[in-house]
Amino acid sequence: MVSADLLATLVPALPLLGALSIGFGRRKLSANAAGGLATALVGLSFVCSLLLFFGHDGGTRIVHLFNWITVGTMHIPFAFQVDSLSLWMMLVVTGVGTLIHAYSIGYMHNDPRVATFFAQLNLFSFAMLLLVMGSNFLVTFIGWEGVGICSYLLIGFWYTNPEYNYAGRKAFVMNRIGDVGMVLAMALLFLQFGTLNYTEVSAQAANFSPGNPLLVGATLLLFLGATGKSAQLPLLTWLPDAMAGPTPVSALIHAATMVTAGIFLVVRSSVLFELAPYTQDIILWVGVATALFGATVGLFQNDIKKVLAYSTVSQLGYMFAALGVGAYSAGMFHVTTHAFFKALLFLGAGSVIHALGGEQDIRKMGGLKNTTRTTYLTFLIATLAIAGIPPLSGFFSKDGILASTFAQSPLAYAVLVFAAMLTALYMFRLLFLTFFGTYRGKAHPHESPAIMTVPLVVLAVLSAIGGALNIPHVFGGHEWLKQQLATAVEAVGAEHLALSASTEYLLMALSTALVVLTIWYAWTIYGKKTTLEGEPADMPLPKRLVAKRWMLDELYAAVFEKPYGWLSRAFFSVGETRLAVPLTAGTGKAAHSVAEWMRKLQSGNTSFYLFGMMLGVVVLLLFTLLSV
Amino acid sequence: MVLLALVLIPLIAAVLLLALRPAAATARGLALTSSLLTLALTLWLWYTWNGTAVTAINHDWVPAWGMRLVLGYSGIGLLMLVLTAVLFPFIIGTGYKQPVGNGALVNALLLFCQAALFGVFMAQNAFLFYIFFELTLLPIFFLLLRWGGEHKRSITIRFFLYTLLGGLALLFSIAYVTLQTPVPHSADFTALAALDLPMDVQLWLFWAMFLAFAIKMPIFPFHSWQPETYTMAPTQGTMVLSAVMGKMGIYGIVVFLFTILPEGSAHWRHVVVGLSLFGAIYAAVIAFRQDNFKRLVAYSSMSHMGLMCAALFALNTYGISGGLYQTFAHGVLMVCLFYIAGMMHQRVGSHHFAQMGGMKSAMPRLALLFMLVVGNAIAMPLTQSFPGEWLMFTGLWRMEPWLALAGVVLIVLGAIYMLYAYQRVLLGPDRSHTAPDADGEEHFLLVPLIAICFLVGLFPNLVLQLVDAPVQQLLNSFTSLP
Amino acid sequence: MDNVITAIRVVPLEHYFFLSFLLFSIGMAGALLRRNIIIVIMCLELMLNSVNLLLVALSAFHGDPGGQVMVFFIMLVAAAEVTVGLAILVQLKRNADGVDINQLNRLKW
Amino acid sequence: MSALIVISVLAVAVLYLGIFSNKNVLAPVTILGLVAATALLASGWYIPHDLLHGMLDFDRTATAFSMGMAVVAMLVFAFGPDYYARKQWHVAEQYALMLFSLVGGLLLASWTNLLMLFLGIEVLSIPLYVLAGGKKRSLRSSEASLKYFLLGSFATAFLLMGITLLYGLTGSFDMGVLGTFMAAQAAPNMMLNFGLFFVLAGMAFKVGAVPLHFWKPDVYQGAPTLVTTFMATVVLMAAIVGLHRFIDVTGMPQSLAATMALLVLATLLVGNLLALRQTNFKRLMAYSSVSHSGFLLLALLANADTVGSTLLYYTFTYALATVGLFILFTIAKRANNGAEHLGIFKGLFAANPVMALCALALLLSLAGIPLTAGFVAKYQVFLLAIGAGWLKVMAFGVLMALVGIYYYVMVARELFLPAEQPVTFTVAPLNGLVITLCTIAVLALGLWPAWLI
Repeated sequence: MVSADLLATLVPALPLLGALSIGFGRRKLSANAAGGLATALVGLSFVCSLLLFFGHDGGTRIVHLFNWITVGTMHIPFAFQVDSLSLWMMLVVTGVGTLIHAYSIGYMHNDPRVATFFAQLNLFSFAMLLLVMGSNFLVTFIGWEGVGICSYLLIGFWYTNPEYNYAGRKAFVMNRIGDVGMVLAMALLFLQFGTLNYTEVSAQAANFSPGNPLLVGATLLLFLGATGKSAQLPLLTWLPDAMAGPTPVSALIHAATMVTAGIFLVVRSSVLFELAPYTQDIILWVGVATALFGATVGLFQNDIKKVLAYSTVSQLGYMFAALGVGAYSAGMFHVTTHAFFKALLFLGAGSVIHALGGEQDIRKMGGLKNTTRTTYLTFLIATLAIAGIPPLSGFFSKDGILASTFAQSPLAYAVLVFAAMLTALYMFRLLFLTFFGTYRGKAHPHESPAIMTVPLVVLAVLSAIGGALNIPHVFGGHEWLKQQLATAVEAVGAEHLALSASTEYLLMALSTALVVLTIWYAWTIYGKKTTLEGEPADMPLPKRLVAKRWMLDELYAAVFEKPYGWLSRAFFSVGETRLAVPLTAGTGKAAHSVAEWMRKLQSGNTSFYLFGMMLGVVVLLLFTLLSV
Repeated sequence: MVLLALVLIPLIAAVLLLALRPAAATARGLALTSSLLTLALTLWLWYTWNGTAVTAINHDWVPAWGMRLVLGYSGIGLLMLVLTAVLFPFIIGTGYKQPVGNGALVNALLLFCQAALFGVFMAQNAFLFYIFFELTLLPIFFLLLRWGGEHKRSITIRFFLYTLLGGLALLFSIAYVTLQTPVPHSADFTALAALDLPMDVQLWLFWAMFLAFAIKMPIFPFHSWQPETYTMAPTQGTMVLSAVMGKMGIYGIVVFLFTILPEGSAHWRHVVVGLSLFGAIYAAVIAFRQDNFKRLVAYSSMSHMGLMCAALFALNTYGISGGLYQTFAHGVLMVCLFYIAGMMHQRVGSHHFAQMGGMKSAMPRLALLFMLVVGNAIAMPLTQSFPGEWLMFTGLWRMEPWLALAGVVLIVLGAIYMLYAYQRVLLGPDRSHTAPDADGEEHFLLVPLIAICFLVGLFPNLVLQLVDAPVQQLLNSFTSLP
Repeated sequence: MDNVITAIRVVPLEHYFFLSFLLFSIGMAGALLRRNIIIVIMCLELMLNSVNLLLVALSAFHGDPGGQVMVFFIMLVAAAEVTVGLAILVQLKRNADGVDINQLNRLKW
Repeated sequence: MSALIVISVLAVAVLYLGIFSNKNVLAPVTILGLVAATALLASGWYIPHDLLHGMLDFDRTATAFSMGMAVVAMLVFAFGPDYYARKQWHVAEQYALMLFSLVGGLLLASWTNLLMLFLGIEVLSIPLYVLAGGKKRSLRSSEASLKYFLLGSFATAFLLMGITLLYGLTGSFDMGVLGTFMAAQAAPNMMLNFGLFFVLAGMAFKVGAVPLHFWKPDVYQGAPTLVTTFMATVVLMAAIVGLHRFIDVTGMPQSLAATMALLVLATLLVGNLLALRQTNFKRLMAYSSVSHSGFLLLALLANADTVGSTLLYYTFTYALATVGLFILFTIAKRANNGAEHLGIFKGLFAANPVMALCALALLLSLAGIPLTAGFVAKYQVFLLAIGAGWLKVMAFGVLMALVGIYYYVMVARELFLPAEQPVTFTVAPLNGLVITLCTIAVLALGLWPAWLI
């Protein structure tokens, strides 16, 4: 039996190994070899995670590798923290990751740079694992930045397209803006606590009184980091553009794992957040707003992946709302289920795109349920799950969130329920337009190969039964996941739902009923539809505003991007070429011109010389007499 | 003895080159050998260093004015020696693929410069320091004057005089403080550090000394020579200037300002940090829209230097250690970046982005190497730049939280201009022309450097352990500060 | 001898100073204003002689012969100077016919 | 005393040699004689400490400066044979006059009596008036000499007026008496200030301090290069040491110090700025010597006890560099058939790298770049001025030193540029030797300044 430390080290090491070996051998390896190797390694690390998970005694194990940074009193170890939280995330990352890797073998098989793709995908898994396993903020930050750069690389994977490159840079820069908060938070925490290890920070933070300004500041900064990584308002515009990457990337990075890093971070440092109620309120409302924002915009997208992207944004909003009300387990639960069904949705979308030879516009789809059967069924399951139809996983996780929100703030609850209805609406719009009606495109749809459909099926099963992980008490469950997490996250242990069983039943019934109504409404509109409403141009203003994604991109472009370009040019043309350089060169020129003028005094005329000498002597003489 | 050898080996090699005027290939070989020899010696010093300051040679020179020949090194000096020794083989190696003019002469000048740099970092006597400090300038001056790009004359002269201005200010200050020492005067750093100058003197003397180092680094607003000089200089010259000579400023700040004028430094630190950070942001903003790759790198260098200087003047453990650590990281980074700039120039015959782009398919290897370097430039964790920046930000926050904010903005701006540069150099629709991919020699030069980047990034303590003890000792004179 | 000195002492010292400064200034003015080099040289001589006058007077009032010795040296040197000066002037006359001081303007700036 | 006699006799002897024998023996004889004189000085043989009833005093300063001047004079004379090789005019007189002038220099180095100061200056100057006009047929030469003569006598008048006033105060020409008198003075004395000031003005002319510098560029340019060299080196040394001896006794009374500071500022400013725009090498050197006198005056202004050695070191190393450069200039001038602009140095590095590097070293020494004697000299001045607390004046000096570096570097740049038309630099072996000696000396003294201090 291998030691737990070794296993824990292997979990991130294997994908790294894969990234390096595939990266350096990328000219030798055939497409399938590369894909197979990558998948196998991630699968292996999934196995290791499983072993660790079942060997886990509920305690917290620190795997200390070496001292990373040591300055004066600063000792930052390079160490992993293995507890139920990190284990759970490891399972999700490696598990979903394995499936998506496998899927990619089929999806990318005829891309010339497939080996590079898998190397980067493995590198991402490595970074993501560092993120969740780090035993202190700085190690987490390694992964935090690592997933960022990988996402940059993979979004711009097809580098010949300038827009894709732009999307990549946009994603990275927006993440960096979040990182500003992250770095500052770490500096603040370190200078306050003298350490960055989660365990010690949490332990010391417990001595602070709630609402301590220092903690509020720190948590706000951390949350800024989270908004960047998890695409919350105001830093969300990068996520839809990130769909420029290959679809498996969207599934793995921009749906299942990376974007949930923000939630993970908040849960990781939940002790701090528990002590900063102001921050929690902010998180709640940011989450709610984002959920609504995503849901509304999702209604008007015609690119299949864009719809899913905005739905991701909105779902992440749900999760943050949960964190905002202190329902960490509910948040993590939704992270898990969302990983299942959103990954499934993306992979399904990928399968559709694959089937249609790269077509992404749902207006050119339709009637695919006959041609791509498996994809359709799995997609349907995922859609029902995300819509929150019992007993699928989405129902449990979403209602967990809704319930705890209701306990805190009915208003937020109302908004979230409305967003849930919208979710159902746009998801079924997507479903109907893609798979129902008649085909409106020109390509010849065909079902994807097994290597792609098998992961779909697996994920479909998971999204269907995933709810079982955390069945609430009202259904006689034991909230297993919550029990698990409680061993790692004190705050989870503190959670308790202040609702009577009856209220809970009522809420569930209400939301489910509303959702079902919405689905019926969607059917009436889109079910039979063969042609679609026209361009956003001929919509009433508010509708158009929503259709144009609330003009957020345009706003940022006008307020930040363009002015920054102008500033850059202005600094250079004015500050440098007009001021700095001329000033230095000017002093020289000035000296020369003065010299040129003074030369004239050396006129060559002796009388003038005599006069000059006399004058000089007289002046000096006067000076002497005055200075006595 | 080793110290003397460090100065003499390059010197002798240079004289040989001048005397024999061998063919370019031989000249490069000789130069490379000598630099590798010094590298070996320096690494041995590093390996055998036991954490205490070393004084190897100690002779009188002109006792009357406290000029003495004292060579030695503290941890900080050793760090600089290592930096110099590590980088010069690569700088000389650059000449293989990107040759400049007459091989013998260029390499001789480079070696002279290296000898002088070793001298600067080993001198334990202010006057000796000054002499080496100026001597580094002469070879570079001739290198630029002879092999520079357009407008080389005017730009070189301007650069020369500007830096000399700083040097003279430094000399003036050295003369002043030497005279303050008890008779018999001594310009040894130990003697000068023992001085307790009155506050009013420290206040003006600070600027006289700071001017010299601010111009060398350079710090806004004393930077106007830098971008044009870096752009115009031959690649090797730019490397020496940016990677090593700029560090003399950092080193000087530590050994002069912090040890001789602690109160003055403490009093002016807000002004200096303000200037440095503003300059850093200013340069980063400018870099974004540069059309000239080399100039962009020049501005990025200025931006990093500003951050380092600011961190030093945070005057606490994290700031100073981070700043000193970063000198190493930045040096390696600059050599990489300017080398890549040189490679691109060879391939497209220009430094302008207009000529580049759409070359990734043609040169995947170069793309990979460049991406690794970019990751280093934007301080990705596990590259060597990250620990330094983390320490510097912590130090700045320790001084003033909002300063840290101003500093951290740089990681955003840095990402903006670096990634944009990467895109404009390589990405985009494929171009028809077929530029050759990075070949063996270029790998031979870049791969070790990048390996260093990641090695140090993974084990920053290799470097940090050098500066840790000296910095603690340095801070004893700043106990009053937060 | 004494009567000479007493005779000199009859006049108060200030007058000698005044006269000497007057002569000195006249000489200076002449040197500055006149264009004929010979006259300029004469003016310079006048300046020297004004000094001589003052020296003699001072030596008389101090009762110290040193001053008068100095006067002889000055006269000697002045003679030497004039000799040289005139010789140079002659040479100049050869090269550029004329002794106008404004002719000396080849060397300038 | 013996040295004085030896040199004077030597001069007369040289005159006769000029009549009886050919000019090739002149230089050797002169140099041998100077060697003898130097040896006498060095041995200090038979030099009672008060000559002529204490009118001269060959103390350490005097001896050191005398030897310095003698050595530099030797170098200049060593340049003679080649320089006069193709000249028709009477060479012997030239040597003799320079020797006489050197005697004046020795007097200036050792005077303790205002009479001797006056004589020294005149004995120094009158031969120079003649020498400046050495090229009989050249209008420029005669113009230079006449200008020198007129301005010189004008300045002498001031000097004499000063001496007279001081005599009027003390009733004696002896500096010792003056010193004691000044020591006794409590209240500021108008007449004393006048006297000191006028003497200072008279000496400032010889040093070439602004505003009494007008003669320098014109005379340097007009005079034969050998004479220019002599003026730029020996004469400057003599003038400086003379002034030094004066200030050494009088000290720096408050009134005079301010004036002196003003003088320094003006000299530094004008000397360096005017040199910026010079294209004629000799005029450039003239202005550079003006700026150097500025630094020397600054050292005098500080007037510490080490000022003597500083002045000696500064002037001596400056003289070495100047001699070497003027010889190189002559070589280049001949190569470019008589042109005097800076361009004549083009192509020297290509043609004769050794000479070019020598020129570079000498120029850098004048500019005051480290490891050359010029740098050490300037640094000494820095130390003196700062020690005396003239910080602002010193700061200005630093700025002007920077300007100075600029124009020297500009000349140095010419050395490495390719020549427009092919030129052949012919270096006579003796000249080559002298140049090399100067270079080595400049570098050695830069590395081990302790030798001269």
